[in-house]
Amino acid sequence: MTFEPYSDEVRKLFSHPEHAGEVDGGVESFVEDQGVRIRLTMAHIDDRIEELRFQAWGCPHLLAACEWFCATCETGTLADLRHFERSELMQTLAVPVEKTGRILVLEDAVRSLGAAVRDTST
Amino acid sequence: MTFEPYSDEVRKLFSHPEHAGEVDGGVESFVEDQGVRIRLTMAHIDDRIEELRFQAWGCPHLLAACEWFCATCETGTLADLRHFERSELMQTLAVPVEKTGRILVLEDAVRSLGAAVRDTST
Amino acid sequence: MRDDLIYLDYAATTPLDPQVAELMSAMLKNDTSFANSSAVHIAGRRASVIVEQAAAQLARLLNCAPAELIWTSGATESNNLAITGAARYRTHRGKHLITMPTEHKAVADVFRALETQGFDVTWLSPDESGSLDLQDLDAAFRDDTTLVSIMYVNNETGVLQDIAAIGERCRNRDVLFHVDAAQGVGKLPFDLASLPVDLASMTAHKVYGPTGIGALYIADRPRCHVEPLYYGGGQQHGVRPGTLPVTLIAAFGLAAEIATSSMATDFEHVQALRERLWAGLQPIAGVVRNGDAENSYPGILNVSIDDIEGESLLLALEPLCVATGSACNSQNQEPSYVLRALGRDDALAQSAVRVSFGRMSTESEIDFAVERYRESVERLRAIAPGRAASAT
Amino acid sequence: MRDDLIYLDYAATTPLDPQVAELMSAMLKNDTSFANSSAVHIAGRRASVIVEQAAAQLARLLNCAPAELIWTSGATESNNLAITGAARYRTHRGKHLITMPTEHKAVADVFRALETQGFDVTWLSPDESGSLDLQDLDAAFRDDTTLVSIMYVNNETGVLQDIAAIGERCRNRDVLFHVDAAQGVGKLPFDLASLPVDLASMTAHKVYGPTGIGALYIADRPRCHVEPLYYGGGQQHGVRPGTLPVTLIAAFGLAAEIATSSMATDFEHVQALRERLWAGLQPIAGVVRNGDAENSYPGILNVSIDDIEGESLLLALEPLCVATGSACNSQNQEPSYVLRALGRDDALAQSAVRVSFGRMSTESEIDFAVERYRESVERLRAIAPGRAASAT
Ligand SMILES: Cc1ncc(COP(=O)(O)O)c(C=O)c1O
Ligand SMILES: Cc1ncc(COP(=O)(O)O)c(C=O)c1O
Repeated sequence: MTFEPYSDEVRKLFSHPEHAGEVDGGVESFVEDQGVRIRLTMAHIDDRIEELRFQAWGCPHLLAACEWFCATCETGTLADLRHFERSELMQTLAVPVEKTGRILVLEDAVRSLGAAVRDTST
Repeated sequence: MTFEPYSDEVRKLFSHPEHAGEVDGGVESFVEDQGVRIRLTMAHIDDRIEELRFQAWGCPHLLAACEWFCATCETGTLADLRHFERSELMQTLAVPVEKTGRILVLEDAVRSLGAAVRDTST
Repeated sequence: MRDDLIYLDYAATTPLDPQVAELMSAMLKNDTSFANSSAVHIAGRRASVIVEQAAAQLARLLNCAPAELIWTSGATESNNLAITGAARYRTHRGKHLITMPTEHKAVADVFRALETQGFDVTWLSPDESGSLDLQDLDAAFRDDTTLVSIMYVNNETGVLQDIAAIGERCRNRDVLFHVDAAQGVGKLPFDLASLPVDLASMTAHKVYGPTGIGALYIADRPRCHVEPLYYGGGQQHGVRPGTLPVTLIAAFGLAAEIATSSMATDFEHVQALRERLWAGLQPIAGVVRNGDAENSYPGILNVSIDDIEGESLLLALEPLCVATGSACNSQNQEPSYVLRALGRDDALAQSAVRVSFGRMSTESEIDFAVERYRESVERLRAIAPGRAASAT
Repeated sequence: MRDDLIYLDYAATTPLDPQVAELMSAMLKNDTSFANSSAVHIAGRRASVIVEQAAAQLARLLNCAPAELIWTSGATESNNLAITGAARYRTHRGKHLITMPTEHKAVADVFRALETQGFDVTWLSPDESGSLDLQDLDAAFRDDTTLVSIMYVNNETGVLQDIAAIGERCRNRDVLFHVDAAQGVGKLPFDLASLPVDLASMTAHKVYGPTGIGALYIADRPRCHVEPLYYGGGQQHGVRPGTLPVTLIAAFGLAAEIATSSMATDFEHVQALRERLWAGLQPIAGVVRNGDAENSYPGILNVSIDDIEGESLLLALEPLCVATGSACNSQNQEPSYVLRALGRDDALAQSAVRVSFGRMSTESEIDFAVERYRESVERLRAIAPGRAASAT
């Protein structure tokens, strides 16, 4: 009967998406699927991620997930992009299972960002 | 939906049945029908009713009706017994129609009392 | 109690517990608890938390899971939802149902309606004490039996049925067991974790909560299904839709919580009152007690009396508020079928008075009742003509 | 309002009128008004007088006879009782029914259930403004048509249907006409003495009364019959049994009385608020108004916006309490079928927000809503990537 659709974490990230925006001239990925859109842009120096930003159109869980991803991986390494997995994110943000599809779009966008790095660096 | 089963008149007569009892050595009638019992006793001098009493077993409407009858006809004449009609009583006491059967038992008792007078006086 | 009447009709409906009244008053003045508990916005979510808390409170009283409870408008609706809903859901397995004629009308009339819809109902009569004979039950089961409905506490006499034994027999045969527990919940132990019960009906206004809110327990293990009685916005998994009455639900929850902690004290209290009442009435000539003295809930005492007309007795008893027949339908003056089933003749059934009391009842109210009953009987007997009176 | 939220979801459920809250509080603390209104004793009779007064109050609002009103638990139950009850009662005459897909689920889902029970339902789609085309209705009637159900005020858009014209067409063909008037009663004139309506559903919590109490109008002239949804102690002529919730009924009665006298003022008030709201929202790029501006109840404004995700918009709008989709079932995130029927595409239907307000709403709440809506749209647009963004 009860219905509390958003965890505190989701609310916080949704209200203060500090990584919303774009990195001018960075590598980027864009995915549109499942009725949502995500654009990621990144500046990196060698293996180290310097700046990570997102733009997204979708439900609060998706927006919070994008923010969480950027906040978590910024200052990390490119390997973090490859190792990115939705399970920790879904648990931390308490994303309901029926929204897994949208979170998979984020996974796609992250992979696609990793691929973009390889494309630009080769 | 509303349900006020007893008129004020019925309540008053039921609570203070001043004519409940019997007249020692008077003429009497007894009727048992419709699941109720009524006994009327009366003292009269010629045509004038001197004392009229009832005993009854039945619902509040019946008891009140008996009291009303006695109070009304006492100090009247024997002709009043013949002319007794339930309609005035039922209206004054607001007796619901579904109780007509029981009031008819009172009518019978009254008639039977009239007959008893004729029997004793002839 | 307002001093112009003495309320002794707790089996019909109980006064509100003062704490429940206070909670409701506070909620009525609070600006947000009124909201629609299925709305996603803040007010809606607050309301949904209140509903969940209430479900937890009621679940604690019954020792079941909150998710096993469906809110309804009262025990009448719960009974109908349980019986019609389960019978219809199970028609592929059979259309034979078992109940008793001494059930409340909100059960008996449902079965009567189902009889007109192609269901076959076996009506098991009680023994003289009002109890179901378990051997009768054993003999009644058929291969196509799908549901048994037997009440916990009888509303007219307080007589108890052996829910555990009946339930076990149903379980063994994979037959669903519904219990109308309206008169028992919150007053006597009713532990759904251990009782083999699939469906149980209850209503807040019999346990010091408000009228207009009830619940239906639908067991999850083994999982029981019912067809809805009606359709709408999908609330409560569509089993019973409609905007939830949050204030009423919170009140029921609190009433359940209070009952959980005060059940033992309440029980002792009504037991003492019933002894006092019976001690006062028993000496009156011709008084008969209806229902088993031992195997019954002590908040109800039902007495008949020889040769006193019931309706006049009731009016003479004013300002006592007591019931004749089935108090839930006192406008109907036909002699109680429950008392007839106990072997009372028309006259005794018709003079039956049910005195019922509870948490707020006092010794002086009971004493007043005794006094008033004696006087009334005396007065009516004085007015009555003897049966042997000579006719003209 | 508690200042941590702004409640603008009056179409889902209204706050209690303070006078109604006060009456209820007083009754909750009064020792006798709780009683069973069908009990013959003093307390019961007092309760029955309260019930009768409330029926008279509601009857005055509707200009009908008190005896034409049946108390239910809400409009969901009333709709089911009316539609299923009348359809079943009339099966000897036919099994064809007519309604619209834009009805509330508590109507549409009833018809869907009836479709599985051998009834044939014609679903008439509205025109772009949301109205029923009367020629479509004329064309839909068949010899075996027994019932038409069309709502008065749409709960999502506020759009009105022409009840008088629809009813006249039904009367001419001896077809029953049911109106789900839940959103209209007490807010707009609804005069049952002059409207050719046979059955009308309403619920107290949409008109500043409590949740958990509703009513069904069943016309007496010409006399209309319904089969009960469920069975029990014979209360309300057996049409809808169960112990009557006296306090709730009294509250509904008072809410109706207040509505009778304040309807005109309330109307002007919400009309001014809607104008103010629309004046504030209209300048936002991409805003679309859902539902006819003229032919609608002004306590509801439903707006969609280009390229904003609905769920995020709703969360961004907090602490505004407004609704998306059908607020009665907001947990369901599917795009509103009502807006789809008005020709809105998925994206516009999905971003629809229903702002609804009433007697207690203030200009400053509306201004807050406008401000918040602007900011939210701006913020979400700023975060969104352009559609034309180049993929890697
Ligand atoms: C045993 C029993 N079942 C069901 C009911 C019906 O409850 P409600 O009137 O709350 O629907 C009652 C009392 O009215 C009852 O005593
Ligand atoms: C038009 C309409 N009909 C019926 C209902 C159902 O009313 P209730 O939830 O009181 O049963 C609602 C609101 O919920 C409504 O807006």
